[in-house]
Amino acid sequence: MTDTAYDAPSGNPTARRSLAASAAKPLQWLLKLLPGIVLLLFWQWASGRLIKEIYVSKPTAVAQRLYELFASGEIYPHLWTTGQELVFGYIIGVAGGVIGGYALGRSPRLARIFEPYVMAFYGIPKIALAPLFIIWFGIGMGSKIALAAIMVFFLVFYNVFAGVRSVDRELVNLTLIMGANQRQLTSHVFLPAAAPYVMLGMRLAIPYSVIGVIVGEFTSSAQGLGLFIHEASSTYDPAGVFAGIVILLAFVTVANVLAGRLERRLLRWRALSGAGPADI
Amino acid sequence: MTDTAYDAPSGNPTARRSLAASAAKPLQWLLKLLPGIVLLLFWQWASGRLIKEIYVSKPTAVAQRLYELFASGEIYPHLWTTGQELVFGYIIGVAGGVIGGYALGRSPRLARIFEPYVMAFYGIPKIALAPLFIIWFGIGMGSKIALAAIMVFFLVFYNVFAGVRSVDRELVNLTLIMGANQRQLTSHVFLPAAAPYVMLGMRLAIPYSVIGVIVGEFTSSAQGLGLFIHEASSTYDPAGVFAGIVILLAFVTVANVLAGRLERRLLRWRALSGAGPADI
Amino acid sequence: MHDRALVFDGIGQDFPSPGQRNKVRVLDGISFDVDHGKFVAVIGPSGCGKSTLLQMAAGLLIPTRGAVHHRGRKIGSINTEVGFVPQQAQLFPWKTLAENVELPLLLRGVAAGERRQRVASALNSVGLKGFEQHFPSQLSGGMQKRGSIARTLVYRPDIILMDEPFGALDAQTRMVMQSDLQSLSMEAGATVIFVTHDITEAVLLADHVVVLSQRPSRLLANIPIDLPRPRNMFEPFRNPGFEAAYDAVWTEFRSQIDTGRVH
Amino acid sequence: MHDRALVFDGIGQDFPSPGQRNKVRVLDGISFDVDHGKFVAVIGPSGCGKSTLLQMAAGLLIPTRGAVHHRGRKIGSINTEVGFVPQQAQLFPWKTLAENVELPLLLRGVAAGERRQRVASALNSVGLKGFEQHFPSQLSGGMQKRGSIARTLVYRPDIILMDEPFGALDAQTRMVMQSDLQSLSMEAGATVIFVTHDITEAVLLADHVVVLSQRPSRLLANIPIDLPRPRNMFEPFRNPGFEAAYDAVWTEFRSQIDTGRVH
Amino acid sequence: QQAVRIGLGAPTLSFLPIWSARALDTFKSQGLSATVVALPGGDASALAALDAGDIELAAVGPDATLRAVAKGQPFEIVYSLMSKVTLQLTVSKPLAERTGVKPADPLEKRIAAIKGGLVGATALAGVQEIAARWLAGKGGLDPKADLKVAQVGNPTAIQAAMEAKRIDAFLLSPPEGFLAEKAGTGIVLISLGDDFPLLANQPYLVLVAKKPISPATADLITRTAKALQLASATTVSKTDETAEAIHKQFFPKADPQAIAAAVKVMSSGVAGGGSIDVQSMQNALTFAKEVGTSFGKEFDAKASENDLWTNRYVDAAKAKQ
Ligand SMILES: Nc1ncnc2c1ncn2[C@@H]1O[C@H](COP(=O)(O)OP(=O)(O)OP(=O)(O)O)[C@@H](O)[C@H]1O
Ligand SMILES: Nc1ncnc2c1ncn2[C@@H]1O[C@H](COP(=O)(O)OP(=O)(O)OP(=O)(O)O)[C@@H](O)[C@H]1O
Ligand SMILES: [Mg+2]
Ligand SMILES: [Mg+2]
Repeated sequence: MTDTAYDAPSGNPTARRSLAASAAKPLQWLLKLLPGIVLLLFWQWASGRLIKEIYVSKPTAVAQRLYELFASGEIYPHLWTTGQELVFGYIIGVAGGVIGGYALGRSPRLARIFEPYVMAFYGIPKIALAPLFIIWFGIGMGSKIALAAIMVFFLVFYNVFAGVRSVDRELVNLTLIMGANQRQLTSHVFLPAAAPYVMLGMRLAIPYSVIGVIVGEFTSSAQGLGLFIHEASSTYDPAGVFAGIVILLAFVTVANVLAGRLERRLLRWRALSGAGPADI
Repeated sequence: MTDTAYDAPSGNPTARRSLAASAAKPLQWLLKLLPGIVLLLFWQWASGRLIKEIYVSKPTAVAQRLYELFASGEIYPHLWTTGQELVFGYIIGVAGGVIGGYALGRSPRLARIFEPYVMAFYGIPKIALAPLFIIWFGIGMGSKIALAAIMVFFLVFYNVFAGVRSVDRELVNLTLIMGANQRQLTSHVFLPAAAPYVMLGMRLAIPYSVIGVIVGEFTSSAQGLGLFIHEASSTYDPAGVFAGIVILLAFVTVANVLAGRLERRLLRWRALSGAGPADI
Repeated sequence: MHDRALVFDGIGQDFPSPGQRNKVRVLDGISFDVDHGKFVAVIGPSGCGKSTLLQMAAGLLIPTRGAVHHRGRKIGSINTEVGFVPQQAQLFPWKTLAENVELPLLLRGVAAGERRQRVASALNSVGLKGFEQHFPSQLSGGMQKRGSIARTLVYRPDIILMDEPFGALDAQTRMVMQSDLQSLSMEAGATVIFVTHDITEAVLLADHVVVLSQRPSRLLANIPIDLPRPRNMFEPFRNPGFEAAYDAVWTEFRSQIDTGRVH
Repeated sequence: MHDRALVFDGIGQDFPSPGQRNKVRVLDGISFDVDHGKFVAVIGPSGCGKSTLLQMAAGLLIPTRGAVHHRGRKIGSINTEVGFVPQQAQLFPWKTLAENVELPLLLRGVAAGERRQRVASALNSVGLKGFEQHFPSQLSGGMQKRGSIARTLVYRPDIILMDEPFGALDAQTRMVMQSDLQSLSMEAGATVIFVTHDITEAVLLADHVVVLSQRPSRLLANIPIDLPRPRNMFEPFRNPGFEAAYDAVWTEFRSQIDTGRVH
Repeated sequence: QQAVRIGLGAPTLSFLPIWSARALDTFKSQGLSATVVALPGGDASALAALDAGDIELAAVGPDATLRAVAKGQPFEIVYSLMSKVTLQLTVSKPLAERTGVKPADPLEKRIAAIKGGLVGATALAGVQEIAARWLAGKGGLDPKADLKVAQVGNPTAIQAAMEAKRIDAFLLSPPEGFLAEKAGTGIVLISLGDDFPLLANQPYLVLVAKKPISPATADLITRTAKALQLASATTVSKTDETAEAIHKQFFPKADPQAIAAAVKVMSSGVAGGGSIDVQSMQNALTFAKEVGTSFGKEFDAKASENDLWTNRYVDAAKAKQ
């Protein structure tokens, strides 16, 4: 989401870009990393001073623990389990959300009936339903995938729903006049027009798929990063807790970068409109 | 979200509306309630047949329990606590999200630097940090408000961010030429133009504020609906669990209806464009 | 009845008027026919309901009163047998110009090779060669409008509805495109209804000129133009009988000036 | 130098051309001055860069080469001393017509009472009385454009940039509005640059007509029009000397026809 | 009336003295009003709340306390809520049928039945898993290889998992075993505290306070201890009445028989009135060692008296009228 809409080719794009290419690139990277570095330094300093190390560990200890985990190979089975759960949960949730959101977005009648139920359903705290999940999906990967998929579904569903409803009616009509059938209308008009919303939903869903899986693993599991973090937390191993969290962050960040790439490609057309300085 | 965009005044609005007013209104309500009624009946039937009552209770028992809870007044302190947490968490989260999302949306430079951190921060499973939350925010309302506000913040932040970035650059420029200062630009162009996204974020945030509060109360609390549900679940009272859930659903549904009203008012202008039958 | 492509039968349209109780009456009992292969120009003051009328012919709007018939069938839903060039260009912003023009062919399942060739020739004929890869936001207003025209002409619909197609074009470009349109309709026998503000254009291109009045608009006149074809688009006054025809339309149109300064 | 409101000094603009290595050169070394209180019309073929030129004057685009000066200062950021009527009406879809027209007054802190009255008179003068509560999507194309004009004229900027303001209007409405614009500029001494495709309109309204060539466009001519004011907008050919002026512009403009069928 | 806030890791019946003290209202006689704060986040959360000063006493397991103390946290065990391990091994019906094991079989045979099985626990690395593996070791099985343990969530979830045949066994305190038997999904095979002397005398659940303990807090703790002792005494002498009171006030929707049975089984664990002795502490440490728990520091039962654990308040309470 970082450089789509507002990097419009303003006044002097050539000059700007060549400048950026030579000196500004590493500088930009530095700027991007700066807050992270400051945060790490602050953490290192504050740990043991502002707050006990037992609660927040400290970066050096976390790095050390991470090294141990990977060197000993202890973490790989957890990574593998959680990774699978994340990927499946995310894909199922996105697919369901796109289909559901699209269907209700296209049909106001269905929407009027079902939308309140979807919303209400999401108000249910899933942790209160842990026994049901276990009965239905077991204590293996199934229940985590289900939980992550549900979290993802909701966000994608609502974004697609809103996106489809925001599509310009006149373009739709024009396409119908040109002879489009429903399938063609979907692929040529509704999906591209709703793409900004769909992408937003998919991005919002990334951290929530992680949360879903981790909550699931906290409740029941035999393997996975959530379990690893939970164990570390109950055995007073703060470095382990934060090592686990760092790995999750890496997951999220990589997924976010990938989604950003996809978004920039799909929404290329938006980056071109307009010109001139409107940013603060 | 139910009847904004696509109830465009098509062909014969008068005829339609008068028809709707006479016979269709109660019919519509019936249609809306139908899935709920079917669900309840199925639940009642399935309980004890497909799945033990101890896991899912049954509607009649839940209704009975609800009556008890309100009649005895037992539930009011819980309601009051959770209600306050929800309201504060929601308001703080929305305010923070709007401000943050607006700032980063307006400034691509800041966005490029900070957006990845916001995303990464959200990948952190908050439950893994329960002890930290307790140390920082205590076991009272503070920690639940914080948790709910964080959940809400994220959703609102990203939606506002995307909304601001989707604003038509040409309209912005035009307003600047007319002599708008930044404040005026915000209130006359950016906020109304981003309103569909802002409303979407606010709606998505409703169930998540509930989830945040309940997760918080599940972690630590002396009072609140989450605690009530948790206690009911550990004192072998499934009807109590579902009674608590029903109350939460009522919260969500009422908030959703209110948000829907607000949305319909703010986005009235969108309902007017286009005409004709494009719905499936 | 057979040779009538479109019949407007006493159509009327009321729109809700915000802030007021009663509705705005836009069209009021307008009837006229459009024969097969004929060219009908619609002129009338701004806001009188010309676009509304075209929308009815395309099935985008069901008239409050009366009906539009297409080949004898009443139009009750979207009419996929017409081509529609809207007043605003309405290109798809997420498609490049070439993809925009290609879309109707794609929707009709035309083979890729033929598609490419037809798109190229359509873009060429509206003077947009070299801009295939541009997105609509990278085109000028007139270029967008030309793209929109190419998108409709490329699939050669029987009936073409055009809403001020040449309004945003300079005199030169406009003449060339008028001439092209005339050849197209003569060769392919296409029926064309087009809205314009330019009386010269209306007289030059049309077989009939429909003149609408101020809102609530009624049909002021339906004037046949009997100039021989092909007509010279580049020097209008060279066409024999042009001036008489022009004056006939202008007289009708002008009659509105009495109604008020600007309606 | 004092009486020069705007100076275009050798401006040039290159746009990136998708799918190709080299850029599209749109404007190529164009220089001309606009004196205070004068009326300059810009004509040129579709896509030659007229809108681009206006955007530069408004500070929305910084030229690749050359510069635009406003009262001797080089324009480097958004120019808030001009009024801009864009080619597409660009009304705010979330505001009613009245709120749209009121906005610039609101931004300038004009008192509520005066605001109401000025909005009413601006809407009246473009013939939109009675549509105050309509949202832009409920207005016809020409009405939107008129709303856009009203929104600019209502705050009486010193310099007015208009991009094809009357292109979407019928002959009657257009004449009335042309006449209004002439009075406004004569009374208030406003400087106006306007883009048009209509040579008659250019000659009727302007003190100077700037003629641009095909892309990459150069300045073909900057023709002074010395017809006495006020001019009769309703019967152009009644103005003494009109025909000669028209022919001068037309000859220049026409010279492009050799460059290709449609550029 | 003075308020005392007690944090509870999980509102299960194993914290019997707290339930009975509240049910019999013995806090009031000590001039106290007790607030129980639920901290389902687990012992770590409860201890964090104690550290933050949000509660005066945390009711947790001793290992969490020992781990925290090893990390330098200033905690002290001031009361033993349950002085024996109350866990019961419950196996699923299908497992029992498959192996043909019965509660009357010799211990070895009973333990051998769970070989290769999947045990459900509310938390991994918690006391349930540790006990399960220890038990396997005692029965001559390989504690690591012959047993799989999965985290399943709260007791209701574990019951659900057993019913859905997702797990073969669980180790939970009463009344879970009783409930499983009643539901016909499982059989109670071993009661750890009864079958192993080592487990019959050791602090299993304790009250922890944060040092330094001010005189005012000391008084508060003493009075709390007194209230708990009074309730415990009544629990032992009038088990059925106590169970009924607990049921009525806190578990009204539960099966009364289950509560009665659970209270009966666990009442022997509260007989000591909260006191800890060197032997019982040593038992706890031995148990920990046997199951391979490393606290990160060696504790000595005797030397750590009045540092890690103390009988000061229990004794003071006993002396009090
Ligand atoms: N959705 C709507 N709600 C209310 N009024 C509408 C709506 N759509 C159109 N109108 C009104 O209908 C009238 C005619 O509109 P239409 O677009 O047909 O005009 P037009 O003849 O095409 O004008 P122009 O030449 O300016 O394009 C206008 O007065 C407009 O205000
Ligand atoms: N963002 C952009 N990227 C690439 N090319 C652009 C961009 N904006 C404008 N152009 C090109 O600049 C040229 C001039 O555009 P401009 O809008 O100034 O034309 P114009 O003279 O106003 O034409 P018209 O009369 O059709 O409105 C066009 O060829 C267009 O393709
Ligand atoms: Mg129109
Ligand atoms: Mg232009």
